[in-house]
Amino acid sequence: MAEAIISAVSEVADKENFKEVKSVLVLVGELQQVDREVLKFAITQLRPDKLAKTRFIIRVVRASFTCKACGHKWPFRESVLQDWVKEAIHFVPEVAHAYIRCPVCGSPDFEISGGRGVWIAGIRGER
Amino acid sequence: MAEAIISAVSEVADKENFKEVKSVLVLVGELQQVDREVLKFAITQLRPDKLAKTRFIIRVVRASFTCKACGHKWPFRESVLQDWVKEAIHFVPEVAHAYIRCPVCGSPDFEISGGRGVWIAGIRGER
Amino acid sequence: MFDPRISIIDDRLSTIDRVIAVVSGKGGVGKSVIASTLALLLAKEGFKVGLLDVDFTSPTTHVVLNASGLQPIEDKGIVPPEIHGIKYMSLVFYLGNTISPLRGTELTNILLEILAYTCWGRLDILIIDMPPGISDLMLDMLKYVKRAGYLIVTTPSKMSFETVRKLIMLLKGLGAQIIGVVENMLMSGSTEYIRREVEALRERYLGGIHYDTSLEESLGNVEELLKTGFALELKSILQNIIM
Amino acid sequence: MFDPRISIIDDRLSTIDRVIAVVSGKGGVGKSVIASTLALLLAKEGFKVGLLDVDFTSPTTHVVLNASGLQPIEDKGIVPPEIHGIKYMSLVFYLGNTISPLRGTELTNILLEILAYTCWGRLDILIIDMPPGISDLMLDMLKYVKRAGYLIVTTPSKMSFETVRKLIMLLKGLGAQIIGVVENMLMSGSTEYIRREVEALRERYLGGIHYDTSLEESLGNVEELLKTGFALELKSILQNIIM
Ligand SMILES: Nc1ncnc2c1ncn2[C@@H]1O[C@H](COP(=O)(O)OP(=O)(O)O)[C@@H](O)[C@H]1O
Ligand SMILES: Nc1ncnc2c1ncn2[C@@H]1O[C@H](COP(=O)(O)OP(=O)(O)O)[C@@H](O)[C@H]1O
Ligand SMILES: [Mg+2]
Ligand SMILES: [Mg+2]
Ligand SMILES: [Mg+2]
Ligand SMILES: [Mg+2]
Ligand code: NI
Ligand code: NI
Ligand SMILES: [Zn+2]
Ligand SMILES: [Zn+2]
Repeated sequence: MAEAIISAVSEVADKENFKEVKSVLVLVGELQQVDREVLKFAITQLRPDKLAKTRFIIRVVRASFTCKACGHKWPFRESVLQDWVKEAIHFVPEVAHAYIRCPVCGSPDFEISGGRGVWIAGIRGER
Repeated sequence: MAEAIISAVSEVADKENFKEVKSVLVLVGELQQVDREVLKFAITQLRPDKLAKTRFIIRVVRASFTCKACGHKWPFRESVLQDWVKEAIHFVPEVAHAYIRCPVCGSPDFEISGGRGVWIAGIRGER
Repeated sequence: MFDPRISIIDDRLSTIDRVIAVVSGKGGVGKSVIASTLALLLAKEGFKVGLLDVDFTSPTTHVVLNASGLQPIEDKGIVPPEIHGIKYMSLVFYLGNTISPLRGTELTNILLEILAYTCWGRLDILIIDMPPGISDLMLDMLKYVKRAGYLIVTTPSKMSFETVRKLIMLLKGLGAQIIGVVENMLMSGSTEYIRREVEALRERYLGGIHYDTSLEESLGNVEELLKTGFALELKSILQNIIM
Repeated sequence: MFDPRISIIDDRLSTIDRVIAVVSGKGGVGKSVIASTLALLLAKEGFKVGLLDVDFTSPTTHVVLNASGLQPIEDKGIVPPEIHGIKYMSLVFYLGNTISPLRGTELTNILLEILAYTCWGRLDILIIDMPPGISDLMLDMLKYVKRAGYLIVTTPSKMSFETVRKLIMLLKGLGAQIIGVVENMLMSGSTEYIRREVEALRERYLGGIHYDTSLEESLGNVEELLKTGFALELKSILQNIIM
């Protein structure tokens, strides 16, 4: 994941002709179950010289589901899940559809309405 | 289509406990190729007593496409299409994917980013 | 924002006594030939029947019925054309021979459009031919056509039942009405494998249909099709269940 | 907002010499047995080969390979487990026997996730087993894996070729690389119908594979599978093309 972030930031920096990238805001979905410190460390290890001074701000976005069958919204509570299920959802959040059902109507037809994926929400730099 | 609108408006009016529905704003996608006057007339003919005094405002929303392969956006120009294709798109706008390609990259993988469907964008009433 | 199509679907379907979706999850098991032939058999028995092909990216029922060149009529909605006594609706009417690759959100839109604007009139039975996969259209059927009963098709293969089992579990979990399971394309003797698996899931095994070498040639020729062993076996299986 | 997965996909696939997607549009034509058996044949010939099952709602290659109980390892990404000399990746590792109905937007997300985080290492060939239908995953392959070559599978049936023709037209229109068409499940003699149709589209007819009654029993037993007439015919068809 750290590679993906660095490669995306470098790409944007090139496109925007940044001499220096000041800071990057990274949003990480809770379902990704990434440890912020570990991710920060990985980025520090892997970044090229060009990003040596960049500040990486990492924010975790809470996960929630919205049922497409009945409209009910509910938050993700990983405490109820078994370890191997957590592990699976950690890798591909969409497999939640195999293990979680809407608490109101029982449907597996829900949307992961937040808390999935990694997004670069902002890049500030100097030209 | 007029039936669908009336049935939806009646449903909302009941839910909201409206004594009287003042006005309804209906957005009609250009791809629907509905004649505004014809639709207005059909609504007038079909509406139940409860909606006798309601003003129906009908607005046509211009159609545009966004390519998912290359990101290009372009407007719908029906003039280039044959009559039977227009007729088909009139019934189900999605069949545009069979006849239209992105003018930049040739992909059929575009989104109808506006101009499809009928939406009730607002209902004003008195309780 | 409020989509008026959704509130009209129940209305549109209210003149139909029974809705039967032919499903599998798996492709190539015979859903489309079974759905089409079932519609033909019902029409011949005097039922008022409709057939809706919902496999929008790869429709095939028009090949079975030889229904090219048909066109629906627009009159306060869409009136499906009649062929061999069946009210028939397919996206092919609007696609011709071109390809329409469609994403899931688009498939949902098309389904809503067709359900909201097709005027079936009085029908005893509407047969819906479903696409393979357990994706948007399956979820949309469960959401928008709650009344549907599901006729499940499998082949004798474990590859096929691997997917069918999952579909059955999904339908059961949601309390959908399962009519039963048809085992299609039996080669020589039945292995009893599918019957046992279906009964273990506490669903109804309806019977088997043999692989019929004369079926392929009869596609598009309805008279011939109804004379095949395939059609006769399908009829005897569903005689007391649907007809 | 910018999705970092997309910019890493080319990187991840850069250690792979050739990507081959087994497609049809139609279901049940043998895509999954062909994709799995091709991977086995290549591994036996000494190629470094990977197999990715992209039929996320109804995966089946694990049945052919008897690959239950495998688990990938997480190490700066996902390292696919090896089975019968194949680096193998399937959503089944995370689903077990449960069902995961998934909408198109979710299928896209899963594909991106797997392409961005799977570490294949050095491979001669990556085989991708595609789902039926011409929907999200087909469009996503065209969008995100531009290098893929397409191996198209059909049966001798016009029902099947009805869909395959449309897929070929789509791929041609986009300038995608078409390896050729395999005709699977020939019953007795070939009808020449498919060969003629394929050549009329100016694509390559690669050859036919007969219906093999011993195939079903061999599924899950790799030694037996490689001895079937099915595997031998597949090998002789693809010998000079892929191997
Ligand atoms: N009982 C049978 N005997 C012979 N061929 C069959 C039989 N059932 C189906 N087929 C053939 O199998 C292929 C797949 O059938 P189809 O109805 O298209 O499946 P699906 O709709 O499930 O994808 C077609 O070529 C069809 O003619
Ligand atoms: N040449 C063949 N002879 C006999 N059975 C076959 C042959 N090819 C495929 N099959 C069987 O047909 C069914 C469908 O094959 P599968 O690979 O699952 O198709 P797809 O992936 O295209 O849906 C399986 O039961 C498979 O074992
Ligand atoms: Mg992940
Ligand atoms: Mg319309
Ligand atoms: Mg079908
Ligand atoms: Mg398959
Ligand atoms: Ni991780
Ligand atoms: Ni109209
Ligand atoms: Zn719900
Ligand atoms: Zn484009």
